[in-house]
Amino acid sequence: MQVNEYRPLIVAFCCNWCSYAGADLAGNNRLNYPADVKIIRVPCSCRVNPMFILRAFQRGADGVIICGCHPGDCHYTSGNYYTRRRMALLFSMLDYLGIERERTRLEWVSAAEGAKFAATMNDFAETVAALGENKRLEDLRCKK
Amino acid sequence: MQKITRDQIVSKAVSLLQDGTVSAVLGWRQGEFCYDVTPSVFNTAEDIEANFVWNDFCGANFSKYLVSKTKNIDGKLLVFLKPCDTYSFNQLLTEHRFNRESVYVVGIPCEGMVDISKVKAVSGEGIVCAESKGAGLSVTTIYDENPKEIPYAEVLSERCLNCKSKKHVAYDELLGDEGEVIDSARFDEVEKLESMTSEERFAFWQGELSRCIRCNACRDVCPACTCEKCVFDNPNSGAESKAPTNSFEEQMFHVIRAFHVAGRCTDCGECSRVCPQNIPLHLLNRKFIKDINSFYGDYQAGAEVGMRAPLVDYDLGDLEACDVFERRDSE
Amino acid sequence: MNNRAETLIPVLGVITDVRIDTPDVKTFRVVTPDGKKAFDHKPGQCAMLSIPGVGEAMFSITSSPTNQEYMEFSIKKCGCVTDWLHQAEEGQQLTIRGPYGRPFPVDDEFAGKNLLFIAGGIGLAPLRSVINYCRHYRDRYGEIDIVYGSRSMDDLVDYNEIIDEWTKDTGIRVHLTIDREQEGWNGHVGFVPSYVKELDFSTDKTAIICGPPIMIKFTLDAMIEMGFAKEQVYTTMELRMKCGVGKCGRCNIGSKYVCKDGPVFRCDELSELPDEY
Amino acid sequence: MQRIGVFVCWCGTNIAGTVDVAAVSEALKSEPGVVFSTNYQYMCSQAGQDIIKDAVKEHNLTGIVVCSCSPRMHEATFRKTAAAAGLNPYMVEIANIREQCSWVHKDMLTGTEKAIILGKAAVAKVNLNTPLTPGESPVTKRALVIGGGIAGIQTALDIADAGFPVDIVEKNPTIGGKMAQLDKTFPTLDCAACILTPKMVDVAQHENIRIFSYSEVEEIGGFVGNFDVKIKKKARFVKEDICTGCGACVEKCPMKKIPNEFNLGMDNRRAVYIPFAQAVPKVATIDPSACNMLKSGKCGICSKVCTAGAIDYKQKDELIEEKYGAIVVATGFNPISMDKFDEFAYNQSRDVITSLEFERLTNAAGPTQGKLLRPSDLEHPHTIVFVQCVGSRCDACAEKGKEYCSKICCMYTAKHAMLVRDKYPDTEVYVFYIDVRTPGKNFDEFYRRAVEEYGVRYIKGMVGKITPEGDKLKVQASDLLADKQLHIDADLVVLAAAIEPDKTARPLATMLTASMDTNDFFTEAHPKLRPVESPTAGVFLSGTCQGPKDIPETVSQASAAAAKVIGLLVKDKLTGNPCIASPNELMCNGCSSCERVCPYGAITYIDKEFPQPDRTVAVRRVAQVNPAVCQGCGACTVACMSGAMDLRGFMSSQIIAEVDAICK
Amino acid sequence: MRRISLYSLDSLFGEISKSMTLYIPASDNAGGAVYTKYEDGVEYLNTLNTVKSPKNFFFPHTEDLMEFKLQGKNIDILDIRQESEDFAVFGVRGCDVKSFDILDRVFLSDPVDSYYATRREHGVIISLACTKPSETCFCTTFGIDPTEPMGDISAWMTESHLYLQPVTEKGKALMSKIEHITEACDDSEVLAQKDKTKNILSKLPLKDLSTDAFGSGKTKELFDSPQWAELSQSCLGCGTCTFVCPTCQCYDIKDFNTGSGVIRYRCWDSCMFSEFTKMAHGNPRLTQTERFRQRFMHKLVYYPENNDGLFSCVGCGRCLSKCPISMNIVKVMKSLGGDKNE
Repeated sequence: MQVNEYRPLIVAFCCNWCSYAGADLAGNNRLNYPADVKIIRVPCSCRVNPMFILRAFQRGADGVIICGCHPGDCHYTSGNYYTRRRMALLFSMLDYLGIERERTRLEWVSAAEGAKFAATMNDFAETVAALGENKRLEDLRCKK
Repeated sequence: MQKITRDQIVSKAVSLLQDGTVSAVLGWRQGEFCYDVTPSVFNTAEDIEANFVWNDFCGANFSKYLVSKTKNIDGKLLVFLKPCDTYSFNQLLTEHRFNRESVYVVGIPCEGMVDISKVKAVSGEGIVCAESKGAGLSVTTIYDENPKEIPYAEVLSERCLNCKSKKHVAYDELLGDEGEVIDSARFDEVEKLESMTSEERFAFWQGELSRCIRCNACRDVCPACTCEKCVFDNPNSGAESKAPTNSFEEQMFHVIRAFHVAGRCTDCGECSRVCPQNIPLHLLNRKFIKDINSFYGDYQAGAEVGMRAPLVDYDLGDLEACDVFERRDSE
Repeated sequence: MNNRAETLIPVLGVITDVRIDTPDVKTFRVVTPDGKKAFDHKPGQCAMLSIPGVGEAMFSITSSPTNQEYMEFSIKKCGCVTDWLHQAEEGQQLTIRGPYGRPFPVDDEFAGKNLLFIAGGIGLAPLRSVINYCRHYRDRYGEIDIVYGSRSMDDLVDYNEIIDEWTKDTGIRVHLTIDREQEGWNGHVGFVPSYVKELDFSTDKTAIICGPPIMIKFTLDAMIEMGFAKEQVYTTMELRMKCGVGKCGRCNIGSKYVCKDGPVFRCDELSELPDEY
Repeated sequence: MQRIGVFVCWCGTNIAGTVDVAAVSEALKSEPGVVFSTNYQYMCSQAGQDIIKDAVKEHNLTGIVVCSCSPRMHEATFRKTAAAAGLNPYMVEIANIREQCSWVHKDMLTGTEKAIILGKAAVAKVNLNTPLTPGESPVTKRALVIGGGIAGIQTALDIADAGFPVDIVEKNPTIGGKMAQLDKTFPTLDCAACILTPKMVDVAQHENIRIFSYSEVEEIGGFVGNFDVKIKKKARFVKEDICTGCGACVEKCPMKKIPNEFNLGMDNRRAVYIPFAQAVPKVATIDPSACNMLKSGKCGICSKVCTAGAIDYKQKDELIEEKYGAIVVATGFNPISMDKFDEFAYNQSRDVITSLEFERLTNAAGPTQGKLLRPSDLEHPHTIVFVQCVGSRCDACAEKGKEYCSKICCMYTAKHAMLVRDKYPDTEVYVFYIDVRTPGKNFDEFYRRAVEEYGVRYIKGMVGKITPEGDKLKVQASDLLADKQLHIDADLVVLAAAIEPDKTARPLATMLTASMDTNDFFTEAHPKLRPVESPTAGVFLSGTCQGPKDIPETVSQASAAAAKVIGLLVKDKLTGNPCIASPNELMCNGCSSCERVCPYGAITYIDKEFPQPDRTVAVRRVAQVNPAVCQGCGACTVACMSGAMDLRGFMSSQIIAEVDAICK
Repeated sequence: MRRISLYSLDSLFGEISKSMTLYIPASDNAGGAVYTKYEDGVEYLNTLNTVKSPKNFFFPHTEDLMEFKLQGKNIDILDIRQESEDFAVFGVRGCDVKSFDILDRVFLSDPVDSYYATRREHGVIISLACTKPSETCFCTTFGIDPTEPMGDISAWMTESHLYLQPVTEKGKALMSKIEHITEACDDSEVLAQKDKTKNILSKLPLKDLSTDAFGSGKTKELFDSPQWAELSQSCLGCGTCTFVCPTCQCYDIKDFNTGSGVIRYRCWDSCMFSEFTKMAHGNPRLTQTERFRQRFMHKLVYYPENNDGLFSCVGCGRCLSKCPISMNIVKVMKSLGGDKNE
């Protein structure tokens, strides 16, 4: 058994109405995904300020994923549409700065998609793990 | 090389001041050297006639000053706006940052402004005179009394070489002829960066941003940065930062700032002009502008008053975040 | 590691007692972890207290230098650090460095003089150190008058000590006042400056004023009117401080740094300084 | 700093099976703010809740972290527990260590490690929690229905029947709307007037209903439960309360050549008119643009013949101000203009008509008294071509027509075709269609009857061009199934024009701050779950203003909207969600970004005075959030550049604290 | 005095960097110069002034002061300083050399700032005389002779040689280490070059700028001048002038929570920033005019008052070329200096 196997740190922002419920459903169905994923509940994906994402990277997160209701299904009708624009531009900008584009992701997961939630997290965790540690956007002072 | 002369502007300012249309004039004041020009409020005709200057170094965008200078003004403030400045002007009006009624705008055409550091790169230090002569600047230094003629193409600032518009989008009165929106090559540099590998881009930005000294000049000059309290000054914002502690902080500052002005930035180029470290900050803003144009359709902030900025708008059929790179790679 | 005395690195302190003075003022007793006084100080001097991660702030040391066991700080809740301190409990550690600033000239100019202390609100905190010092060396000074005013009865800091100790000392007269009438208060009602005029002190006294800037200004005006010279009046000031040693550049009034050249100023010195406060 | 109690639940073995609960409660003990930490088998049980209550008292707790199942499961439970112990219920945070930890991770070590981190995040958040109290606002127990068509009528009746006063605002002189213009209704073929007019009478006679006909909504302020509405009652120059509707004035009016809107201009009315016999209110209206007396002061006949003395040429527009608790939008639809469809020769030939015109043409009260005569020469048409999807389901780039399906055309065309074939079996009837869509009760049967029993010739294909030639209309079309071009000489062509929201909808939406889609249909609060509510609280949607609908659908949505309104009006007070946005005025720029992203119109601006650094006072525009309207999505918090806007319960500082705790 | 051929400049740098880290001006790839650690491939850039002043070597833009570890109610204070290593800085102009004197009077006066002091002790300054001053230069106003640049070792660069003259013990020690690659020489060429430079100095546009109106005791006269409002009216309140200034020394102390501890660090601050003097209950300098005045009053009056008349400006001209709105100390001095600067 490898003791110091690298495990990525992944922060997942999930909207309360769809994706958080989707994550709960994944739990109800006992669908495994890595414990690297830590979920933060927000009322709507549009509550996720790009600053939160940068903050997570600063503090040593290796990947950040935002999950919200599918377009058209937002509990607040239009929140996820704003999220979609904000994240499209932010992700593009991070890539432009030379941050690996695979470290950020936006996914639509409904309350019924427990399986999709687990699959998404498995895939994302694997992708991020393959990239290794986030070195380009970390704050050296926060290094443990 | 400016098409409009100082005399035309001065006489316009003096007559508007004397006929009571305006009570003060925001303009450029001559400094120590031929190239140093300070934005200034003029209250008397004598002052204007003596110290008002209009030359190839009048790059400062006055729009932002209107936020503070119109606060306690009796009557109207006269402001001279170059075409690019008028976009900032409209954007500020869209955001209700000052009262249109307290400003009298005279649009003035602009043939591009000179970047003095580019001049010095050619002429060397010790400039005593830099005058417009034909298609270039005639520069004299302490070390060389024979004027050196430098073509404008070599010394115009980057933003002027890539001028996006010679058209005024706001004015009460126009001096000279109206120009056109220009199909500029301003995104070429962005595209060049985009075509690099991720590692190359990272190295590029590390190199550029590591020079940042967090003087905040880019923010403080930016017409889109007129927040009552900036997040970087607010200990409770989660983004407060004051000094470049390591590479992350500078990136954080510039990314957040670029994001905050995304969709509101008119690409006036003041950030890059004032940066004491010559960081090409406009390349961040232009990236957002280019992306917005490509993802959501062409959008020029400040083209009209009251436009809905792309980040406070949406379309049901918007591009998915995961398709962003596909879109770009296919371009 | 060199052995220079470190100016910016603090030592540890522990809060051993928290006393609630008024609704927004608490007094904290601080010692080092081994139970000693962190350092010696003179009346009127300050110390930098900090909670790592919250911030560092300058406070005047309210206890008398004659107290060799601990230091006390009376702190009004009005910002990050003070908010945090106000919810701290006994046993909480903090960091402390100092002493900083020029003290009151208790051993020279004040010696043998009749003293008049005038304080408003939390302004009593820096004076308490001097008052108790003078009470300790009672024979070195002449008459002592203390005028102390506050918004209300509940806002009088150290009320118990004033009543139980100061008023009982011989040769000390305490004059209390509150801004507005209040049930249960049968003392004087009115603002400090006018009360000072009312009391009509003889001008042979050396006065020490501390309180909100507006109160200092009006009291000083009143005293000049009464015939006091500026040279007879001392006050202590507060500005934003970071380093405490006159280097970080923010607490200056003209060429004087409050943290180093103050916080105690004689009023004639102050009037030499530009009106920036 | 808070005094936080941490309560780790075993959930039997559900959590304790993969998470070392004792280790979790032990690890969280040393987190900042935590003064008490314990674990228990079932925290949600009475005994578990008692542990919490006791701990609150014993340790003087100010905040609670429960590490348990999903907050979607028991957040409400533990909030009640906290409230019972005297704590503000919003001082509780749940760390979800079951659904999002023990159930998805198998290994005890990783499970425990993650549970601790999730617990730390919850502790970090609670440290910044503040007590929240939901706001309350009173409810005005009166509803406003905008639009007096069948949707508005049904909604108004249902609300009124429940005992609440309702006002209907109708821009036309009578209520009834489009349905009043219809002849028969599919699929039952009962006469529209027969089923509608009794309802109109009910409305007129209902003690809880007031009708403001010939009126428009001028201004809307306020918010759910407390709308302030200004209604402009246009001058009709007839005293409504006196006019008996006898029609004497109409008969004598010399201005006879005014196109009759009710019959879509296919015949004429007088300058003073009653739109139709069953109009409600049945009072005359003088058309000021046609009346000689009003235009030049010469005439006055109607005044002379009116025995009741109801004519009042001096009448002025009247502004009525009223308060409402709820507003129902029932502004309906119109067929789109055929101007852009030159290929169908609508503007060239009077014999090319729209389906609604066809309705009037076959209606006994219509211009031809119900005889099917073509408009140009009043001859009986022998060949009729119906064209479906005119302006519906258009290509987005076609720059004319609509992208959506208008939904009702297939069925009414089948109805028209069937009726023609029934009454005039000698008539050839062609229907050109893209698809025939008949999802509805008895709809497909109806369509099949048209084809099978009545011999209507349905041709799958589009009509390319219609050219008037002599008294014929040359119809060029393609038959897609037979793959051939067709040429038909028709006597009458009927276009199934697409329907679009009424033009008044857009300005109304602006007044209501209700959102619309790109087609100007009102957006519903949730397309599946809240289809009759607008995202703007207190605004409800009835009928085709929300999307194309047939009559039964409209009526059921109208009743549904009424039910929602009643549900709102029975409340004396509205209790808001305390987790709402709130702006820090000192930092607000007044830039309007937040207002622009708010789906509920909860944000408005006021000019407020602020002392300036230079000791002057400046007036600045700052945002205000209406707590009764805000739903707490947080879109505004990110749109706000300065960070002035924050969301209670999910403050930026709280989320950042969670991020930091997780990334520690 | 010793000299070395300019062709051998690299061997000189190589030799110095054998015993200590050496920093030389090099291109910052953006048209400016920056002190760069000398190693293979780093090319010396003969520039007038670096964008950032060399004060960074002794008073870094940011430096960690200490770290705290928190556990419950307990705190651990850790001194996280690394022992400073010796270093040398080459090519410091006379004005910047003078700035160290100005900073020393702040940081080395009682109580000594040990962070600064340690770095100062470990640093060797090899100055370089100016030959091509710019129109923005006015060091002579403050009595600085740019042809006699001082430092630990003074240096002059002619067209063929670099001349070195040790000034301090530290300088002598370093000189001895490079003695074998330098040759002894007389100062005739240096003198010739000084004359040439002085001739240029006499042609500089700001050569007549006078400090007569300023200095100790001028507070009352200058503080309430109406000119401040006009001078500061377009000031953006940014920190460019402060951060390029070799003598500005204001700093802030801030805490940064790393998640595993709290780092207390010091960073440059600017009296031009609106937050600079902000307290929980107010701000004594509310307007940009007051903040602007503070900066120049400090340089021209307060500092001299506390430091034997020494001005806190060395005339390096950085703020003249970098201010976004071209407002600077020269304009202030001319405006407030009245007749003396007309």
